[in-house]
Amino acid sequence: MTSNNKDKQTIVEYIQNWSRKHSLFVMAYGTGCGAIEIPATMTSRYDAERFGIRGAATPRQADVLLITGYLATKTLKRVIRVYEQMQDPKYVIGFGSCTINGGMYYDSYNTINALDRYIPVDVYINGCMPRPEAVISGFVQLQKQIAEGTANNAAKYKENLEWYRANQKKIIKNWRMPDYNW
Amino acid sequence: MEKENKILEAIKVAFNVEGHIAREKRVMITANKDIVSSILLFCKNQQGYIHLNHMSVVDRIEDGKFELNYIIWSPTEKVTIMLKTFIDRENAEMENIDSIWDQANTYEREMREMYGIQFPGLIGRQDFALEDWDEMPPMRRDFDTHAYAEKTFYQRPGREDAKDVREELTKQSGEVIPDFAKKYSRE
Amino acid sequence: MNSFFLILLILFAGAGLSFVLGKISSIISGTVAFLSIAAASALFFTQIEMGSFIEFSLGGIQLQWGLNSYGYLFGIIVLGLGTLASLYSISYMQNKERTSGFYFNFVLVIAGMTGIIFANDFISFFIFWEIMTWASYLIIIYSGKNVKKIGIKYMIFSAIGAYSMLTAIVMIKGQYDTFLISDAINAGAFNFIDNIYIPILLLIGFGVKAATMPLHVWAPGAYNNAPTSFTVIFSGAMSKMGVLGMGLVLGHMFTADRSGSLTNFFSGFSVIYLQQTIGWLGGITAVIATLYALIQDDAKKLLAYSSIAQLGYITVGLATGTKLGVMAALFLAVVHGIFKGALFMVVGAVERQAGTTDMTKISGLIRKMPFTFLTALISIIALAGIPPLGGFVGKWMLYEALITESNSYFLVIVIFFSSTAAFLYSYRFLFGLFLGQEEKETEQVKEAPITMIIPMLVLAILLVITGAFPGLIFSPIATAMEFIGFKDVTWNMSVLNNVWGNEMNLTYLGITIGVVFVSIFAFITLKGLKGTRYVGTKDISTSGEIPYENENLTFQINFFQPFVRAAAPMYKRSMNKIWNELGNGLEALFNFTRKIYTGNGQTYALFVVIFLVLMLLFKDTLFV
Amino acid sequence: MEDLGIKIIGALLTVILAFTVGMTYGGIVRKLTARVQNRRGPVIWQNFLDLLKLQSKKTNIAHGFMGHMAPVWIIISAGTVLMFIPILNGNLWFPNLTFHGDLIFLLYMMVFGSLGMALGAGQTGNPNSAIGVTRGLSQMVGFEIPFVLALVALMVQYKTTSIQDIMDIQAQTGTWMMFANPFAFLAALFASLGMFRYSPFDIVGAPAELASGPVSEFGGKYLGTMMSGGSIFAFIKLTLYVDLFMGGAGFGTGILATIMGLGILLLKTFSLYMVPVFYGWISPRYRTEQAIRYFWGWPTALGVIAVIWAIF
Repeated sequence: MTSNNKDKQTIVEYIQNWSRKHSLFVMAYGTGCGAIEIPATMTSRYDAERFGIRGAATPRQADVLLITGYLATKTLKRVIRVYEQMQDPKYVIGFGSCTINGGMYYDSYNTINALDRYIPVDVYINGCMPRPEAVISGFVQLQKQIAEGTANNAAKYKENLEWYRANQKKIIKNWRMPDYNW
Repeated sequence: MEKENKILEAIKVAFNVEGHIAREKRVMITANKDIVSSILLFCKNQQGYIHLNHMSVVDRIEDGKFELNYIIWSPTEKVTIMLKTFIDRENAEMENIDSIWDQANTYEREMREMYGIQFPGLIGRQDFALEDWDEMPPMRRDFDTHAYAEKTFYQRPGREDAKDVREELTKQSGEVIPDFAKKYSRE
Repeated sequence: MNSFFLILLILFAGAGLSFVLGKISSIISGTVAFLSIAAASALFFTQIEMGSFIEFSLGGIQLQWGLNSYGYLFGIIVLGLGTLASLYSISYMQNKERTSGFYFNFVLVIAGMTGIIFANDFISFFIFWEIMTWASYLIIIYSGKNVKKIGIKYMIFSAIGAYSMLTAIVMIKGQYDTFLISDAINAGAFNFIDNIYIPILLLIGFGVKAATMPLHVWAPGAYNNAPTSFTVIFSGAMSKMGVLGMGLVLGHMFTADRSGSLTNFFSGFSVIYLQQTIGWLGGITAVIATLYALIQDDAKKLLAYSSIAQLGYITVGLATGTKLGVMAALFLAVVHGIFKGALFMVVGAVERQAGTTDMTKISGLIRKMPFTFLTALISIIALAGIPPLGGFVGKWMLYEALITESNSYFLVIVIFFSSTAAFLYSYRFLFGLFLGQEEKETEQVKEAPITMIIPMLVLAILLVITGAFPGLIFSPIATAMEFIGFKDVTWNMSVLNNVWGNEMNLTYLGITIGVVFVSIFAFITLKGLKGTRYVGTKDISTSGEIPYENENLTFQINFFQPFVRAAAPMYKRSMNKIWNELGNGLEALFNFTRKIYTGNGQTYALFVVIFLVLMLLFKDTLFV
Repeated sequence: MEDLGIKIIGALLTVILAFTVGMTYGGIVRKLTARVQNRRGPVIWQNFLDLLKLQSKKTNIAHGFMGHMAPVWIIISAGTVLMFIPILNGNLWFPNLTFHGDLIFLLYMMVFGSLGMALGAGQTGNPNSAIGVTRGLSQMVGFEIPFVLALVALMVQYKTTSIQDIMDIQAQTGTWMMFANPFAFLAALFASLGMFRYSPFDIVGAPAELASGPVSEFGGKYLGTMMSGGSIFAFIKLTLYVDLFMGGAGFGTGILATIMGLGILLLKTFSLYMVPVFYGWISPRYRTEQAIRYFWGWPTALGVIAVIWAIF
């Protein structure tokens, strides 16, 4: 429903996107070492809450899935599950080099290399580790996308579910997941 | 070195195995795989070495062997015994000792998963740290992890130049790299 | 034939017939039992005039049966609940063994209770009381389990009650030369000034059935051990027989005219003491039973303890001796009969369909047994005293009576503590059986048969009605209270008042709740209707982990551990232990007594001499 | 009919007021907390943004009928209690149903929402929810005791169970109840710490430990509606305290009087709200049994003293 074109937004959509932009509940999935940057981002020094960014404890409440660092294949299964449990509209931020191209674990037998093959990523933050400033700039980037109505990767996931599933199943051999039907 | 000698002699007399004192409080023994559990039982029940510190495995691919190490310790003597044994790499199999020490179960499950060593009678889930792994056990040295990663995971372009740049750097700085360090080159 | 005889004849004949026919089929036997009780209650509600009585003599003793407004109130509970419970029993007992004996005793208990309601003299009262007790004893040990532990405990306490009652009856006969209850009352038998022992002995006798502390120890086991369809009667109606007796005694005691008495001041004072004692006993019963209810893992046991707690509230209400308090107690008695009956029926349905009542073993039955859950939900809301259902009306009146009329301010706190802690076990009950994750073992469970659903839903609907229009029950209660000595009892259909002039208007409350409910429910449902998806209980956010089919994550063990830890000192003392110690002490006493009988003739002669000397010494004080 | 019209408009005004004030107070507390932690903090209307976002979520998950109903219970409880609480004394627009209910009723009605929500949380099947609920209910048994003692003390002292009467008495005598029976006020104040569930009594929804406890399976419209209900409840509790202990607010029906009355009400409620918030800033978290013992200690003793004070 969210249109790609900024001009085409109705007034209701504009207000909705405005509220979404200013209220981001983050599910910080501490998959890797990047999780250590999150406390710094949230607390007094960098204070992400002034952008309306706030932690959420469960995927049901969260808007943003933040993948902090490398993803082992075993963890990937859980991440996919968490992503599918989140409610639309939802966004993913890949955090650190490991989510982009595997980083220093590019040749490891159990660490995936490119996150966007498995779940759609809205914003990548590069660096190893990205500093809190970089994290916040990533969030601001995401806010821009939301306001423009272009952060609709969740819809993309739904449309191209077969492609994503094929990639996921290539890694997760014993596929035992509930259906994703929306 | 009295204590060390005592335990070494005791084991030598009982089992006719080789061994030496590596340094203070450390006794190294090499034994045939068949008598490993007997030695462990002997040490535990009669010599007071009641604590299993660690079990580890080394892949001696050049010799076609796995080297298994059992490290046990006595709280009264404060002496560590390292018991070493070699088993064949092909169809590797070793006696299960989790009836002697319960915690051996964890180590053995890890070895089974990572090196493919079978322990007959070992109870526990097949999965230890990995999930749904059906390739060669990944810690064996003949498992090519890079090739596996390239085959399994999507490689993002831009990785081709990931080469050892230290030679270039030494040319510029004049720094000398020792021989042993050169082995770490990715080539 | 007179309808009193007819009703009892139908019931006794029904008992006998269901026993005989029980050899053929349990369903026929159950149907006969149901029909006889239904016929009896139809006669009771249509044929008997209020205030009518018959007199006849049996073996030289003048007996009188009749129906007064007070008995009528309890008749509503007994026969109304009895009819529903017997209908419920047909399906519940379907596949059990030895059902003929069960139905025989079941109808006999109903007959006994009907007789108690009819009895206008102490002799028939006592006889019917014993019929009820013995028949219920046989049902308690029906399952054959725990006979020694629970059956004997029940029997001992019933015997204590019966003996003290019998003693009181003999004393009444001795002092007033009458067996008629009304004569004894008019003569002032319950006055407490002239007779301290008669009321207290009677209260002990009734207190056993009403499970008041310290006479309650038999109750949890007995409630739990009886087949659930009988526990409905046991907890819902039979315990109310104790309330009936206590109300009779206490009501007349507190309303007695003491103006002519010389010892007016002191007697009034001692009545207040008795009142406070009984009130506090009721309050402590409520607290302790609640504390034990919330650590139970078995739903039926939980309800058994909860019944004792609720009876504690009723005792407190009766002990206030004020109009509002006694009205609250009688209202609670009726409502407790309804909701506890419904809850035990729920437990029985679960037991029949899922095979167990252990809350650690079953969970997530809501989708399989929706009607049962609905009944449980409504009854639990009433039990917890949450507006706008019947339970709230009773609780409100009880509190207001304690605060405004009886000046028992700290008793209010005790009661409030108990009823707040009751939320814990209320939630535990609903959660344990119906909510939580669905188990693989209970996949095949289906809704209970319709003969079990109908009685449950009838009771649930009654709860909703009593919440909106408590006046429907107030009207029989008001006449009943006039019978036990209160004058000018006023009531409104759906407005509650206290003596300070504050009101609680249930009509406005109902309208407000209705309006808010409809609007919010419509909003929640219509909002994003397409995007709302119902998922199973395995689809939960457990950090991305997917539970296996046979993996059940429901939290059931040590449910209220933090609370139990905080309240640990209150769990240390148990009445059971005290009674055991008493038993051991008595045994030691008997052992000591045996030493007197030495077997030596000389010693016995010495005893006789000592006795005579003592008699001579104290002859002036003993034989005045 | 005109009377009914005024009543309906008044009721709607009350709901809007309660909602706005509750949400804004929540935002102010977030801002203040941030400032205390040397942060900039979110904007004051952040809670409205959150609510708008939650309500504009496109998909929602429900685990069954009770889960679907959970927010409904909360709003029923909040809305009904709101109707029975006097907002402004003697104001034509805010009397609602004040004269038709009393304190005992309010005590029970306030529990309705928590129990309904607990049932909804139970049906989700998430063990964290159930654990959170048991903690919440246990803690409730803790703080209700001093609270009820305080209320009983007030009722006994002035021989009424109606809030309106207690407000009138304070207006007549000119003495606030917090001075007429200081012990009752203190006991109630301690109980309010538990009621608002700020630290140290926030173990119910411990985010890191229980994944936000009872609400861990609720998102989107469900969470949003719960949030609104919670905000209304915050306002209800504060107004109840102000009515009972701080003389209430209100001067009459005129426009100026209404505005002044509302101003006074906001001032009083806000200063009262700061008590649990301030206490929370300087306190670590209690375990459940510690929290219960806390309430059964000095607060209960103060309550007992209050009742004795009231009797004599």
